[in-house]
Amino acid sequence: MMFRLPVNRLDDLFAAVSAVNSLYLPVDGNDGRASYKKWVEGTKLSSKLNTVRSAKDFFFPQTTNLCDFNVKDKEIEVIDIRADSEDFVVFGVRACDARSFTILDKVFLADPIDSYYATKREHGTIVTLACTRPEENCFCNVFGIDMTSPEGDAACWLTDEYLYINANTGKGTAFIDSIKALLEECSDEDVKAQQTTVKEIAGKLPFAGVSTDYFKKNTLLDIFNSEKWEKLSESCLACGTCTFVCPTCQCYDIKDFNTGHGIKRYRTWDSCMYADFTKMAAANSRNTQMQRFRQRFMHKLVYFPDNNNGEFGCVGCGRCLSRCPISMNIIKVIKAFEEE
Amino acid sequence: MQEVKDRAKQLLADGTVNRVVGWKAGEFSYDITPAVFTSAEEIDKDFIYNDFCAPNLSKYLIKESRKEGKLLVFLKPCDTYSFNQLLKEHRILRENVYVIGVPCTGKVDIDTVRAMGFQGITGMESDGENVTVHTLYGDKTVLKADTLGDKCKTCKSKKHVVYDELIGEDGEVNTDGARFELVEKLEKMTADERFEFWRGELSKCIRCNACRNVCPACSCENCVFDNPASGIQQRAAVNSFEENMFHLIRSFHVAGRCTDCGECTRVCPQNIPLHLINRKYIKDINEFYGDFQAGEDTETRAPLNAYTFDDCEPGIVYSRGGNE
Amino acid sequence: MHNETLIPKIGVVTDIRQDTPDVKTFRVVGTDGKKLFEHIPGQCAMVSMPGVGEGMFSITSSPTNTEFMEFSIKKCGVLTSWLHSMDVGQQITVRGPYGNGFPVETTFKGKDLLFIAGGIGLAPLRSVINYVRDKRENYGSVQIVYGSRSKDDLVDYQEILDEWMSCPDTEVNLTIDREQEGWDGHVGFIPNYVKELQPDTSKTVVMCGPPIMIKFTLAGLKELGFVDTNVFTTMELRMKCAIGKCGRCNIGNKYVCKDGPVFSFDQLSELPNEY
Amino acid sequence: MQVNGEFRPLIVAFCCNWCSYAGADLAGTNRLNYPADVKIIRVPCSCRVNPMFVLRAFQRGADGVILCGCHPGDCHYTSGNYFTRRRMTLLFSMLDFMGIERERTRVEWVSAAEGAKFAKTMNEFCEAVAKLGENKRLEDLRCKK
Repeated sequence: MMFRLPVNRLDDLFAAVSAVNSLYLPVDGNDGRASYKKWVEGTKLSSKLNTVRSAKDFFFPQTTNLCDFNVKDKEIEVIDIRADSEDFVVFGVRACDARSFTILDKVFLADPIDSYYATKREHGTIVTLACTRPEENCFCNVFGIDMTSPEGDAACWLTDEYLYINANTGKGTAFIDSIKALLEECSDEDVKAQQTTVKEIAGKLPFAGVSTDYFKKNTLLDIFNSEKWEKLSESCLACGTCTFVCPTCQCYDIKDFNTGHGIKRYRTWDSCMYADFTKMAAANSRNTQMQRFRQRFMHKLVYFPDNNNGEFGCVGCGRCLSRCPISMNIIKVIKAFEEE
Repeated sequence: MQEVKDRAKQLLADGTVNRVVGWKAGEFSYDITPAVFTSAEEIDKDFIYNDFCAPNLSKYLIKESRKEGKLLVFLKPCDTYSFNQLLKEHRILRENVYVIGVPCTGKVDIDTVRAMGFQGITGMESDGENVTVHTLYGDKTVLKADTLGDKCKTCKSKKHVVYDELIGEDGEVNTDGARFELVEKLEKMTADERFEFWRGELSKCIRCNACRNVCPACSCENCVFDNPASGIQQRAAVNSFEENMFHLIRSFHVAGRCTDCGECTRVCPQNIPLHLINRKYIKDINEFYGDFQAGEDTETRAPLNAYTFDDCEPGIVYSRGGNE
Repeated sequence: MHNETLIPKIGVVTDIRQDTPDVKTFRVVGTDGKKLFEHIPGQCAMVSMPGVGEGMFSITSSPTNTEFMEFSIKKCGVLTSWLHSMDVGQQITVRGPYGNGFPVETTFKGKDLLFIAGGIGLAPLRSVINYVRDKRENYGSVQIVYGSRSKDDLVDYQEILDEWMSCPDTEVNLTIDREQEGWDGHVGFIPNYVKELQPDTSKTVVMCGPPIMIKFTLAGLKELGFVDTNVFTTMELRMKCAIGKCGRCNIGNKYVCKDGPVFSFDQLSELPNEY
Repeated sequence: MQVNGEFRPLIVAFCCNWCSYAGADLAGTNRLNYPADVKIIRVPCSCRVNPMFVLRAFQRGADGVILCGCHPGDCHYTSGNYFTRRRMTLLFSMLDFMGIERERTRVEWVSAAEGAKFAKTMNEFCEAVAKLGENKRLEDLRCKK
């Protein structure tokens, strides 16, 4: 059922949500880039297409404290520091990022469940926002994502006059119920009209026609052993930019920090692009940058699909395209293989 | 630029070099990737040199110059400083490199263009004065001067400090000091304001190491941030202290060696003005120990490797005035 | 709140045995004096000393041991050096069991088994060998080929002499790399020794050791007529989570921690050679 | 650190083995008072202190960090303290640039004969840092008790 709210009452909506739960939404920074911020009086929704960092931060933050230890002489005490999360709402998530949660769920909610992620997922409501002005870097449609009807608990469409909202899940319905006083029921005509217009733009995007067939048709070993990796990875700087801005990159490291009065075990994002990612005391299974570069793309385009009924580990958000220091990215990799 | 391409093909053909380190065109006109070319066909197909070729190729030479045979590299004026600095540190084998200096009138920065409000940029063309931006939502022409990245807005020099041959006219060193304007502005702030400013900027850091890995001065085989025993091994910064620590230590390690090529700021995915930290060191070194430009030559001792008996005392920081 | 496998249990080291100059075997129980958890032969556990590190080690004791678990650990890095320096009574943290383990109740059942181990490679096989020994009636003949640099480097040498050699229908072939005083057994590298022994090709092979040994022994076995599906090994790569989420121990689309560490060679032949 | 409801700063003093550490010793044998807030770390030369030491001290809870070395010209290793001088000038200037209170860092040259100077320096420095209060800008919350 479609509901709507006049655009000039957006602040009332945010205030109403914030009164109950923490509300996070994309906000423009002073450098003209968007990032998720907690809503407070006066916060304005970003006009940018997407945030530099993805929405995975809410569920899989850059660092998580796993547990603490007290070590005294020969004895160890394990302290479970996990606390229940507060309920929160993330507003303005785009279709690509919304899909990334399906992919992250397949990793973190697979047995054994990652309780840190699961707790956040249970307490977070994702309210998505359909795209109206996609960027040249967008290629979510390559992975079958419809930017005009995003997933998430509830989906929104923003037009010049109204914000339209429709629930996709029970959580979404509960969200709409909580703000029902501000909404009016309406038809979905305007939304349909917007979808038609945007779909037309989406169809003309530079990467709209990119095919991923090569990765479906060829075997893991053929792709792995391809000579193309050498050339593609040639100028890779081995930084972790692509992995850290990626909404589906989920590799992590676990480390201990000695605070002087105890040990904190925490996990942080890690990147397969780093030389010591696979370094062991005696050997390293991925010694060259080519191998590490290959790992990242093989994971997204081959390994993950192989383990998940063909679903690719990429959502086409375009972040790595715009952020890679040397402009090497998944589209260039896909295209290099498709050339054959 | 046809002249650059032709010369590259010529040197390949006559056997002077066996490969060319240059820039490769991407999907759009502005997503340039550094690349190695080994044949005339590859050069014809992908080689590009234009107002969008910002990447500094010097650092690649650490690895490339150790491979078989001589290579050709194209360096912009500011890249030659990095090249010289790396020579000074014995990181590049000079005899394996043929350097052609190429002129530069400033590089267009895609992030600057995006910040101007352009969305869906599918291409850009520059005639040296104006830049035409093609987008999904229409085309527009803007002044090139407005589209430059931070590193080019306050260009330090248009003079090549090292080369085997030059294409085009050599330029002049820029001495107007404009590159320190922002640093001075920060210095005039109160300590609280400065703290807020840097906290705001550094809290954005995702510790991707792009600044470090692109930096020609960061050429250590094994970085302190990769050393498990240092306690600050790479990975995401856990808190504000680690964010500060990473950038303080990294900038200190390159102090006196940083040529101010500005790559750190260009590549930062979070748009942190990292070059300001380096420029502060450069400005301090100039003020305390006399003007010094890293990479200007290969002989002068680096300021942190040298001293005089009458250097200023650290107390100068307190007595220098400025706001507390 | 969900259970969290990343939060470890506390184990107490009740006995430390110096097996070779650089291998020690640690006996571990829970703080209540009982075994920490049950496992399948070939499975692993994450052993850690908070503040030092955490690492994946195969559980070398057999599941049939109801009292404690054992880990045979070679000193080679930061964590293992620390573990080697500790005394009895020290607490450590343990979480697990992880991995698939050997198919002792399915594929191996009723089969003649050939174990081939080199150096510390015996550690993961020890739990299977002892398991088979304790349930002797379920399996056919057992042949163990074990080699090491020297006599002193043979892990669990005493157990081999006392228990394995006296087990019914069990043949133990030991070898060391070069001549040594007081050694009258076979001298030579494992790949050649296996070829010399001419084992029956109907046997199911379980192999573990340094990569170079695996490579040549496998080639030798193939020459003799063994097929990939009948040869099993257990792998090791850098691990952090041990549950297939942290993303580093993969060989192709398989995670060693979750889908392994036990693989048959026909499985490995379909995976990239990146280990 | 709060002691009896009053803030007492934690001061880390890196003292060179040859001059300042002996100076501190002399201050002690002469029964000159300086605050117990000062924790001395002996280093072979003030030049041994790299920027990481200073930051680490702050991370671990220091409210002020002071380096003491031989007077310029008197370095046991001829020139160590000249390098210290340049390094610390630049580092402290940078800390100031980042908005870290400049009174939290100091370099002082103290010879083995200057017990009185050592005590006076520490008294002054402690007082200055005490006025600033707790180090908040370079703190690592994990290390707080």
